[in-house]
Amino acid sequence: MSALSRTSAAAPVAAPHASTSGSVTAVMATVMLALTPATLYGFWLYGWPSIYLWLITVAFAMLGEAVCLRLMERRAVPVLFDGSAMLTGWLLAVSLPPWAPWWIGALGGLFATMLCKQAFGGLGQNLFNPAMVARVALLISFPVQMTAWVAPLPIDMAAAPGPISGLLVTLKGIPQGLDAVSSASLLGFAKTEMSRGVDLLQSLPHAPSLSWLGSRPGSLGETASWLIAAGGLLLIVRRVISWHIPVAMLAGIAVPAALLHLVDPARYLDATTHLLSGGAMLGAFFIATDYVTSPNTARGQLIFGAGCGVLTYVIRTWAGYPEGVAFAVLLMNSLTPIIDRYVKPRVYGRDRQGVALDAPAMAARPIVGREY
Amino acid sequence: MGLIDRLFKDPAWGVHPDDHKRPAADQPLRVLPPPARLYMPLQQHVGGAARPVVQVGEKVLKGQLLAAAQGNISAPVHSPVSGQVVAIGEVTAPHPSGLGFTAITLESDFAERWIDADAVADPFSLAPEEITRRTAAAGVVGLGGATFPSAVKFVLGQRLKVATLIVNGGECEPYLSSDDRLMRDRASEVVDGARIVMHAIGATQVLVGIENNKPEAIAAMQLAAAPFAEVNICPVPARYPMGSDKQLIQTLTGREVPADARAAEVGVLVHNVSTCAAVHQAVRLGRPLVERIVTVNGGAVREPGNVFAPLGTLVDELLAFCGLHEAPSRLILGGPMMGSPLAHGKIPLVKGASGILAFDAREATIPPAGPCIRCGSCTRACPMGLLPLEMAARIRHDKFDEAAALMLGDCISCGCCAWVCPSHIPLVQYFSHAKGELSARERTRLRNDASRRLAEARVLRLEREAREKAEAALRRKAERAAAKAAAERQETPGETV
Amino acid sequence: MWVAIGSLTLMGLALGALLGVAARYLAVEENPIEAELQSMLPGSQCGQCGYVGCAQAAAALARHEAPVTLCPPGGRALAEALAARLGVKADLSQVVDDGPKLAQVSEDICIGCCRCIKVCPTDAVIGAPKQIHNVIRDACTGCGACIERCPTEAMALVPVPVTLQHWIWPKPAIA
Amino acid sequence: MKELALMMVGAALVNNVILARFLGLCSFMGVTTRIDTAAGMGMATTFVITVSSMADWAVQHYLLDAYGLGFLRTVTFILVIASAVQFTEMTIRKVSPSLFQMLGIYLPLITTNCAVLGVALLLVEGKLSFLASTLFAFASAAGYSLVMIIFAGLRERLALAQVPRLFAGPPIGFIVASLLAMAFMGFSGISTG
Repeated sequence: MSALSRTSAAAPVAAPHASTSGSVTAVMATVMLALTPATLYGFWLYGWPSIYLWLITVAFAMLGEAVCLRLMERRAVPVLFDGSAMLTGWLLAVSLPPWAPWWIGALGGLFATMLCKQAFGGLGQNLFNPAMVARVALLISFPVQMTAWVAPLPIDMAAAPGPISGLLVTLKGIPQGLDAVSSASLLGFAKTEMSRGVDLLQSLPHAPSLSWLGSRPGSLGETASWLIAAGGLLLIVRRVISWHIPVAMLAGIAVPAALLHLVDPARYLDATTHLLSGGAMLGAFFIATDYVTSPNTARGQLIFGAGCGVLTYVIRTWAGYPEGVAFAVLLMNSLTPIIDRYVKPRVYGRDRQGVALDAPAMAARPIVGREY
Repeated sequence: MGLIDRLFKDPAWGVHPDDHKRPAADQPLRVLPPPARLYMPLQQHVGGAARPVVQVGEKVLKGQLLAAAQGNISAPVHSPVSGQVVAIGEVTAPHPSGLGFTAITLESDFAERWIDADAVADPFSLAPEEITRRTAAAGVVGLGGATFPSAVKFVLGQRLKVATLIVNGGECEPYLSSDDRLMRDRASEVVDGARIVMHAIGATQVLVGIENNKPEAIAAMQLAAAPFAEVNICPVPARYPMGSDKQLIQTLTGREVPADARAAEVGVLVHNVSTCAAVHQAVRLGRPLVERIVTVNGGAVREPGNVFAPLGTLVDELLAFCGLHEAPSRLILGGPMMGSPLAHGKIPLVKGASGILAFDAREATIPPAGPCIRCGSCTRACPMGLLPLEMAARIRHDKFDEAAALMLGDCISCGCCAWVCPSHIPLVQYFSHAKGELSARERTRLRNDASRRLAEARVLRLEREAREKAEAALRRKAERAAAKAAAERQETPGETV
Repeated sequence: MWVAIGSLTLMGLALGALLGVAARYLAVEENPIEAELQSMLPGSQCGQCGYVGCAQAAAALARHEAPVTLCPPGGRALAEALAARLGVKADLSQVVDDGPKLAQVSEDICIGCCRCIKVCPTDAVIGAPKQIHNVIRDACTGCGACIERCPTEAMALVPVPVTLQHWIWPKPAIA
Repeated sequence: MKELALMMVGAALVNNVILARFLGLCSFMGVTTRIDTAAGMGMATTFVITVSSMADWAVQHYLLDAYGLGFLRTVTFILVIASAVQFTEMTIRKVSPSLFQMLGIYLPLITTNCAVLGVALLLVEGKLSFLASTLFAFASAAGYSLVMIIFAGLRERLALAQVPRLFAGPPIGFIVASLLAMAFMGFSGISTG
């Protein structure tokens, strides 16, 4: 009998002896699922070049991860397929101009996983969001390619490049004279016009239009605000992310935008424009909510999200770059350790400062049980 | 249990694991026939180990005192069978370390002859001190798992004038149903025991918290408590760790136990339902605590259910009684969330053992630990409001003081964080390790203080000895001089006269 | 030329005077860290660090002349605490800390010479001439001073046995 | 007023002493292992920069410019800075011995912290008024402190990460610094708008 019930006498296994069915891979898969509609819409909107760019970016992100794991003499397969490298590549791809040349995606993918993730020790150790670091690095290094937005040219239209010519666009660059290339997104347009001294009241009627549907020039997967928001809601419902960061970030953009627009509509764009432009939606639901680089208490997340929003607005409005989400996220990433240090949840039996509660005062409280 | 409840009424902390309580909970209680040999450990409680009062070879009756309490916080141990003491030696303790502890080995004569019971017809006519004395003498300890001597808590409750007795029928651990079974089958004993405890501590009301996933137990308890207005049955949400004292107090009373205080200091005292039943047995029937209901459950068990077994029974005997499909891949004493892993089955059943789980290979498989992705699930799950991920990251680098600054000491080791972790990091083990290291350091510090005092005392002693030696030398010198002078005087007696 | 020399001299003098005044008001008498360090050390004056006593060791630590790993009885925990207090990085890999130890008398070898009693810094050895000595476990610091003095090698350091109360969960293997 | 505010934002964030001008890297890498130490260093340096730039302005205007002693600028400035540092050191040693211990050699080395002399020389180049130069110096120092604290926070977290051996220590520190500098590039253009 005792032989029957003998278990391994090696190191004891600590409680709990049960575990959730969730896993890191499941989390990553859910995020990718939520990202899929907006990405597919982007593919449809910008045609074959965007599909190739997405494939290249994801492939190089995973390649970078695999190379690093090989260099560190670790087994690549389980880590490579936990989905994190693919998600990083994916998030980078959807924030790139859809017709960007292949080397933009390749460089960005490698940069994101090699320098911003594996150099720090891999998943969970990085301090900055790898996709956003790569995007900023590309934006700073290759401003021309990174702001060459194309007007939507749905894949089923005759003028859209087919599978072969689309591949050529990605590999060789946008051919001269293709009228799909449009100069700027709305934020860039407004900024350029402002710097030429034309105020918004005059320039806006000529500006590229904005809509929830997302048929506008912009990054691969950033334009379809409603699809991104739907994906974000899925993540919130599935409890992959909490509502704090998205809500705080969108409010952080919308509130100052609304106030300043009220003060001077000729100089400041309105809140809706800001929310629907650039990467605001994608940033709020998918980028800023990255677990690793955001605080992990509810209050900390509110501060973090609001900071992302306000910085986005500040950079968009006053700084040199037309789009500020990536910079704002990186800046708030850098503040995350400090937020985490000073914003902590209240511990049971203690006040927020960590001082034990007063026993006599607690004993004097009337007993209020809730009916369940 | 709709969405509204989930959003607004249920507590924000905790987790909701699959409870696996049924079908074991629904099986009728079975009684284990006394095994041939039993091993009664001397330390089945928090505090000092009991001191044996029987000799090897001595015949004992069921319920006879085997070892007496030793020290202020301790509990006696009684014989679970009638028979003979055959040895006093070491057996493996139900502890993850697999280390041994002292136990009295008994051979059963299968006669089940009880000692003469000192029954009390009306315990409410007794003085509270008398109830406390009888409870202490019966060896009753907290049967929920804490195994703190109950009588000591009674005294505390009397002294602090606790008004509310909370009876913990939470039993939030998955797989376990011994309290559930007890409340279904012996609800009147539980209620009577609770009223005796209430009398002993001078409380005015009893709140019985029962998780709402045990409707049969709630119904049985409501029926048993109907005649007594002061006993209130309070269903609480089924949420792990509702059975933890602090969380149950918070849910039932809205009070929190301050970090540096005991529950009694905020006017409540918590006792487990099994403890109440044991108090009923001890006071009303005069029977010491020698048997308990234990859940035998898990995938490897053929007939999972609850067994009424004498303490000191080997785990192997219990498993054999319930049958096994396969060799268990893991044996656990207690529930899956907080129970101790057992190295083998030759370990005796102790007072605090509410369940024996024999997991099959599938249940025992926990995916390998991955890196922390800082998802914060553990922070949201922690019923104490701690930051498990931050503490574990520091402990991983042996920064125990930094972990302590994050209130590691407030951790109740409930296991919510490790359960919910998508990377399956053994967070609780990190915390247990760090708590052990910290207390070892504290012991070292106390030791160092003690040795510093000893060293100072030695220096003083050496100084004193040197001084005394010098004084003695002086004295001897003086004596010698005096003697010499006297001798001289004797030589010339004429001068003195 | 003269203006340059003069102005520089004047500036130097003025600033020097200012600092001189400040130095009087902001004088620090002693290194307050020394007392704190001394309270952290075991205080058994066993002398294994090479200094006469713990006070001297603390002084050397405060002057950064001694490594934080100097105290064998304090072990790794003390070295870490000292390193944190002094704000220095310590190479703790050299610290051999294989748990607390106690002196034990081997009763069939002890000849009752009393030499160990004389050297024990905490008076942890009891006994009388020609009687077998014994070690009071609670008082022994495991410093090993008695080991060297014993003429018959009856003294040995043995690890403190692990008990249920003192057992520590092992640290999880790092994935 | 608006110009002053913009100039301060520019000095603190856009042309940050550490991340854009690459001054003071010694202390930036040296004392940022803990937030407390970094904050202490930031305060000490802020004090030194602000006080010495005020004194330096006076020296520049009433001594060097007045008597045509421009060639003495570095010497006199260093004299002023060294005195300020000495004073700070004495104060910290008195007030907070533990901070004094933690800052160690980096405290007297504020004297040779190029951020201090750098800011003073920038002020001379900028030909600012006394108020503007004081505010500029203070804003620069505040930017320095901000980056020191942020970087210390990041390094505290980095200390808990399992950085590959190849990158552990200063290499990953410099990578983080470069990424931080990249993030701060987002502010570029603010002070000119």
